[in-house]
Amino acid sequence: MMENAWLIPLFPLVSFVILLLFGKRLKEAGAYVGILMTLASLVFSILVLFERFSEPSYIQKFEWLKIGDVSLTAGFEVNQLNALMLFIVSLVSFLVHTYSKGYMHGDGRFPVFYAYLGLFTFAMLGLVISPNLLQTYMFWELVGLGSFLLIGFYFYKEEAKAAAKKAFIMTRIGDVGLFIGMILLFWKTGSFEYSEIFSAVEAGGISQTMITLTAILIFIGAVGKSGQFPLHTWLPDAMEGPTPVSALIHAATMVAAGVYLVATMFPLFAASKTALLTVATIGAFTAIFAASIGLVQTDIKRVLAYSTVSQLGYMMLALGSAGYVAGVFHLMTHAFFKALLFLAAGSVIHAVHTQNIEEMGGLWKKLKWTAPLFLIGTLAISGVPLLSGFFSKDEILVAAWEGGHPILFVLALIAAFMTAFYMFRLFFMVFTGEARGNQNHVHESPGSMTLPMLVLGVLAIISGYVNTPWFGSFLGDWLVDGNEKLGHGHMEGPIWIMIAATVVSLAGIYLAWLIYGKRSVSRNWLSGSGDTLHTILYNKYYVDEFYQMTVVAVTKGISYFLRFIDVFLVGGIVKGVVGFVQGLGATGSKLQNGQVQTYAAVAFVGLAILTVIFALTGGYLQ
Amino acid sequence: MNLGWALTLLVLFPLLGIVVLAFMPKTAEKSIKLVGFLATLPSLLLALAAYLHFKWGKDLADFAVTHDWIQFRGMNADEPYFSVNFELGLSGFQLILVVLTAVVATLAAIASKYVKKEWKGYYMLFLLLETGMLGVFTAENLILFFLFFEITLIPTFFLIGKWGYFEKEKAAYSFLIYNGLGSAVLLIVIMILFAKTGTTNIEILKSIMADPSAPLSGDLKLGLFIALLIAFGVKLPIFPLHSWMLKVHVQAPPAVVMIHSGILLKIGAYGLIRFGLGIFPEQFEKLATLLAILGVINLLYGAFLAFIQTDFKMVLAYSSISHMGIVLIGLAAMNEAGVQGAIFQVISHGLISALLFFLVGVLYERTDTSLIENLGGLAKGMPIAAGFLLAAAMASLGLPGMSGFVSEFMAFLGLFNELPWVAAVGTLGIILTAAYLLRAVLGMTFGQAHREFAGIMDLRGVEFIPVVVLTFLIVLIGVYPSVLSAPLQATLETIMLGLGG
Amino acid sequence: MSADTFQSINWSILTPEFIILGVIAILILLDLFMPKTLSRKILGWIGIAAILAALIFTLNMAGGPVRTILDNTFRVDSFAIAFKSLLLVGAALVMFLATSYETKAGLERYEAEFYYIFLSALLGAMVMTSSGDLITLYVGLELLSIPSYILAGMRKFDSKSNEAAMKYVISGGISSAIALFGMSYVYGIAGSTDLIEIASKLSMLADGQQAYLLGLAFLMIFVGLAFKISAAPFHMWAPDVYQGAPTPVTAFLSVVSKTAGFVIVIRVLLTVFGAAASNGPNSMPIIMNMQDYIAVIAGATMIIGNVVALKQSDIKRMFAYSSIAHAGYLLVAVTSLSANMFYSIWFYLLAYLLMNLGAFAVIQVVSEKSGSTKIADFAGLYRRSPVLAVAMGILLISLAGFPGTAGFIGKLNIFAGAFAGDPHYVLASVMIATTVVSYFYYFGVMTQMFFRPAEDESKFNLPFGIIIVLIVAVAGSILFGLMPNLALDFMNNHLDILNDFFGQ
Amino acid sequence: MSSIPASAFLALALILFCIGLYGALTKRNTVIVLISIELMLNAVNINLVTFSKYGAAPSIDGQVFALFAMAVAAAEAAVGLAILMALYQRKKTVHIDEMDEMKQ
Repeated sequence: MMENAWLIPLFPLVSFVILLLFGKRLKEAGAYVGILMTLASLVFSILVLFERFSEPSYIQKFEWLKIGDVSLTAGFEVNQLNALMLFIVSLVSFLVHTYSKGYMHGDGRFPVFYAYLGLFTFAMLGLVISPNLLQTYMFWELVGLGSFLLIGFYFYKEEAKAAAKKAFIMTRIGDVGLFIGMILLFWKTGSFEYSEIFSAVEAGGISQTMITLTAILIFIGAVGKSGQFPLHTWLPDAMEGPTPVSALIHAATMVAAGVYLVATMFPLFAASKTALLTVATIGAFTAIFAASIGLVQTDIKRVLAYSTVSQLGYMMLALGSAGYVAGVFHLMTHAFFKALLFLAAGSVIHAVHTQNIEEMGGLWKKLKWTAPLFLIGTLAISGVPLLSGFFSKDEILVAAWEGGHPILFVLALIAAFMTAFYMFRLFFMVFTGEARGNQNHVHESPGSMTLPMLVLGVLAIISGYVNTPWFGSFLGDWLVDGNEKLGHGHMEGPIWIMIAATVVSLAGIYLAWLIYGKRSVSRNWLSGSGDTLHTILYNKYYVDEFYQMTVVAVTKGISYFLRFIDVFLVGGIVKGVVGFVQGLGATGSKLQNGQVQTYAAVAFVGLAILTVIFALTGGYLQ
Repeated sequence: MNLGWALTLLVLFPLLGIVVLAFMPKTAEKSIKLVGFLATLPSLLLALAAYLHFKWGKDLADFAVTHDWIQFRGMNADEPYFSVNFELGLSGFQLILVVLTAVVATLAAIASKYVKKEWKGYYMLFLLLETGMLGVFTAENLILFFLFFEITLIPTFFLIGKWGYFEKEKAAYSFLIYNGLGSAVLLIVIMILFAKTGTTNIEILKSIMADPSAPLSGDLKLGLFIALLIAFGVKLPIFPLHSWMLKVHVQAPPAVVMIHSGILLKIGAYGLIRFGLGIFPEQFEKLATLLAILGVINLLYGAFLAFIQTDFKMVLAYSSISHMGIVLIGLAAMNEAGVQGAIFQVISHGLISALLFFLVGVLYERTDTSLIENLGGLAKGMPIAAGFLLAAAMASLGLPGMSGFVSEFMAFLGLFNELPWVAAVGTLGIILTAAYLLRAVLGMTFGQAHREFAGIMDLRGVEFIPVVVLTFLIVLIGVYPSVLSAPLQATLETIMLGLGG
Repeated sequence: MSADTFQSINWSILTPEFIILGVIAILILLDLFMPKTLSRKILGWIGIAAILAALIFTLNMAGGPVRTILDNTFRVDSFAIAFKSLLLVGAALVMFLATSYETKAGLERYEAEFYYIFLSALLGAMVMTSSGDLITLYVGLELLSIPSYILAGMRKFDSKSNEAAMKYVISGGISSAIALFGMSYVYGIAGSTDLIEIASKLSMLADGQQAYLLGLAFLMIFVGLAFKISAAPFHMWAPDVYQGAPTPVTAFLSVVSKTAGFVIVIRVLLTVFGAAASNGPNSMPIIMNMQDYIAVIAGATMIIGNVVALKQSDIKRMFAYSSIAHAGYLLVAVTSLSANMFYSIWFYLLAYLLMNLGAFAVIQVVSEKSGSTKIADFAGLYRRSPVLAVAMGILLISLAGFPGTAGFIGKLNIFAGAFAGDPHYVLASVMIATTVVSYFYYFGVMTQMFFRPAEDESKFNLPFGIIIVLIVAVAGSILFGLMPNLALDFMNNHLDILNDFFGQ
Repeated sequence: MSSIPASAFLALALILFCIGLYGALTKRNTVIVLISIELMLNAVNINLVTFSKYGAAPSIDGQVFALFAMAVAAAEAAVGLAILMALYQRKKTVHIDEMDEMKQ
């Protein structure tokens, strides 16, 4: 089966092509093409995953491009991480395809949406089976394209246009880091193949500085894709896309690609302490940074988006603390519960036609399926014991502690508290209390939307059990099998960590309940709207404004300066030369005054000058 | 097997079209356009046949053709005559350029359907231009190269000056004078080489130059190379010799810009590679750092300026400058990756800019504007055109899976090995490219519609041919770059041999 | 001179000159006795026939040995044949132009006069090519000049024409005096007027003082002759005279007269100064030392011609400056003094002859129609007469020196010479830079013809003579541009000019 | 006879030539200009005849040359005057500085 893994990405590609060519004729029936094709991918992925449990990794490649004597290859590889990712991606993609059939119903560009989804899924699946850095990079960019297209799906909205543009450019900044890192690695190791890079790193042929440099450059790529600080600003804006897209791309799969990349390149990172520390620090900082913003946002999707950024920071923290398994584990659980949350949020939006949580409230009764599923997701992400998020978060905290980063550990803990708080704030505001907006036409979503949520809900609960302190660390052991450098399958940590995690998450929930559920505490007790802290958080620490004032302004400034040069200097020189020639012509023309005696005089003067020169130089110009 | 006749025919076939057109009544618009289009086909078919010939493992040397042409009297009384032969030939590099030329020319002939007046003159000049371009890429000696090079100048002047937009005459003059200066410098180089060595055959010159006992001093060679750099720098164009091409891009009719941006600019790159790298490898090496810096300047300068343009054509014009910077970057690397990247960029940009300008033509035809703000929200009215526009922009900004990426990647790959810091600065261009292209393209296609697009047709009929063919080729090269790299192997090996390693 | 000596002289080598001379006499007589009402066109055709006959006889002599008569005052060598053929071809084409010239200023009354005065000028030019003596050279020169003065003033009732003639006479007189003054020193030092003898005497010159004097003489001769080829600093008459003279005469001045000018420049400079020792017997010839002076003049000529041409609004004045510029290009070939110099000059003159006469044919047609010689009169020519416009376009392209035309091959030849041996980088660069400048004004005419709308849409009737000239000019420009060896081989195979000068 | 050195004749010729040139370049009357040109040519003739007698290699050629020069000069003057006549009929002036209809 594994030798046919290359088919997995091809199915969605076929869907993309079919829908692009025949979308107009298929109309909404196009959804079936997409669903069927992703189902095929899912089935293949599951088969590959199960085969990989028992068989060794499989890699196959062929020559793609020859540069002199070096031949660059393309191909595919199935190892533990790839197989797992294949499964996650194709599963979430399949579910989102299904879900979208209901959600996008009635949209005029329905087939286009499915086509884009197909393209994205193709790219994402291609990314995870790439056997080398170059191919990874190529698909890396393609997923960016898919994301860009889907964010800008409502192209006629100015916000969507701006968001799409921003997403593309911000991630591209990161991509350039990856690009440079990749090329530097190539010249140091002579290959783009992961295996060869790692063996070269291991062999010690590369200086420590170069390892750190390349690792950090590659990490910059991950920062861009995974919305880590300081390149995080595009991700919340990306919520302008249709909600299923947010679930698929900006929660479960693409944004996790950064984590996946660091995980894939882990042996390189592991070789440099500095690089690891950088990853961990950025991750932890992002986790708390984004979480704090999430506390005050009022757009349901934006809260989720900041939560995503924060959770991705968690994963980075895990990887940076050498918690390979923890990172990947959280990636998986997060994919499920965050996709669930988004789909549920989409269902809510579908029902009430607004994204502002201030206008919601009291939906628990009206959305019989959505509300409980949303609660499951909220519990999972908050790290309430026995749900998936609890286990994976615990792993991360252990990794951070064991990795010797007490400060980062504390940060992570605070972030966990905040997460629980803002998620339940969201939950309470949306589903409990009085209806604050017009809810006349609210109705539960159709089955095609609730069923995928159901599947994810189940997974959000159970997926944590593949790697627990109690029932064995199956996932971890499998992931690191055959490669000790990735660390242990499960980290033994002090039990108080688990207790602490539970306590902070419950505390967060309790506080949220006090404020938004029971309303016994004023919403403004710490910092109300209009207060400095609130304003800063609400405006996301003014990072966007800061960029606008610095990077964008500088770029524009340089542009206008160069235009000045272009017009006045380059153009001026040209005008000067032309003017000089013209002036010469005018002078010559003026000399032609019609007086024949002048003409002869000129000739005579010419002769005289030549003669004088001849006389002075003793005869010859030498 | 000697196929020299085929190559000669390939180059001269468009002239046959001119003859046919000469006998047609000048009011027969439809049939003139048809004949103009058909006349480009034989060359295209022959070019494709030549590619297949190579694909099937046969020798490209089969296409070489040599005839006696001009015998000059020797410079000194006792010297024999100097011969300039009519020599055409194909190497892998030339082959792909010929194919590119034939393809773009045929597509531009289709795009010429928007020409509103004096079709007869237009197509005659157009076909003359095609012969010139095909000749440039197949000429095996410098004089013949120069002949064809200048032949491209005159029809282009008229095509711009007569069928262009508002400031067409100014643009035509700008084109003529800059390129005239460029070719003048080139002529000096050619004639000095000719006078010193008695030959203009490129291959022979290469071997003469490689010979240390050649009758040229190092300083002279360096001077000649710098002159060559200026000559082709005008064409490419290299900052600060670029201002003419902005005017041309904006003022010329779209079909001509397709040719101009797609092929004529590439003559500069071709010349730098074939003559600069080929004949003056040592001098090239000496100036490699300078070239790399120039390349980065081009790349960033074009990108920054493209960022603030209001006219989409200007964006594309500066983008061409920027992209030609990548050619320089690749060449300056002077290793396999870099040079191959540069050549890829030549082809890739040829296809992409042809596509973009065709779309510009389509838009202009329907909306009478190419100002970004006037076109906002175009995707609503013309979704297919907008889609292709976006695809072309993506190709241009180097999205993997399309040709732009492969070339950009290889060029940078090459330079990072030689001058990592310069290359690192250059990568800034990758970001800027994305920024200005998205700004422009999204500004045109996305967002609120600023105008009624009712009654405006989307792409239709034959308009699909150029768009689809070009997109296909762009994707083909992006996905399967071996279609280009295979014919290039031999060329690259020769160049690397010349560089001594 | 006894009858025997008279008969022993090989008069046959004078056949072409005799034909022209005879026809001049016949034309004068015919004009005298023909009824006044009869058109004089027929006389023009007779003239053309005579020129063609002379051409055939001249070409027939190609390939033979050097023949001289009358004490070497008249010689038929390869040089003479080569340039005489050029003159005859040019003259024939000018005659075609003249037969089609119908001006309102009333030339018809003097039409016959025009033909035989023109032929006299031609005769002078022919004599110049064959002279082996300073005296014949001078007489030939003046035989060319004096009828030219009259031709320029042919339109007797046109004040511009008169003024042109007057300016021409005065400039011409001063220039020939200067040149003659220089020649007199040459005679003084060498003691002979026979060029060959001068050469052999001067090559043994031992006195540095005399060499110095010869240098001065060189400058005087060169500047004096610069008048004939309209090179700086004696170029300023050209625009005024070209503008005022009737168009066929302008064509004649710019082509035939200039060719003759180069003939004499080359003859005198190369024979005399190419042999004269600069510093003791068998040392470097003076001309090698004077190369830089020629270069300066060549450079100045090219710059002035091309740059001032930019500012012209009158097509004939513009062509005057263009013709100055072309003289500059030709002087580059003279400067280089390379072995291919004769070939390049000859070929360039051939190309120049074709393209310039063709252009003047178009100018004549257009200006006759519009009654003025403004460049703006060419506006919309493409609409009015595509054939004329395209022909003019090709000729302009040739003048600008684009490949595929004879003008390019001509420049190529000159370049090759300039870079051979001791290379003249600066001069060649000036040449090429000014060539680019010339694009401005040549393409300015193109702009008018092809881009601008016409003010009056009337069509043209092309007279037979014009058609002939255009066909010859356009076909020749392209043919010699693509296959220059058609002409070069004629030189290579039949004529060995080098031998004429350096063979002894 | 030989008491006068050759250089004196040459100097005379040179002076004459310069006078002629000066006249040709400065006089307003066209007739005087034409006469000045004749002066220049006569200066040449003096040179030629001097060289013919006292030159480095005296020969008769110089005198022959002078004769030709005189004849030609006469013809030239005749043509010049004829043209001047025609011009005078048009413009009613012989001032050379008024002949500037064509310029620039």
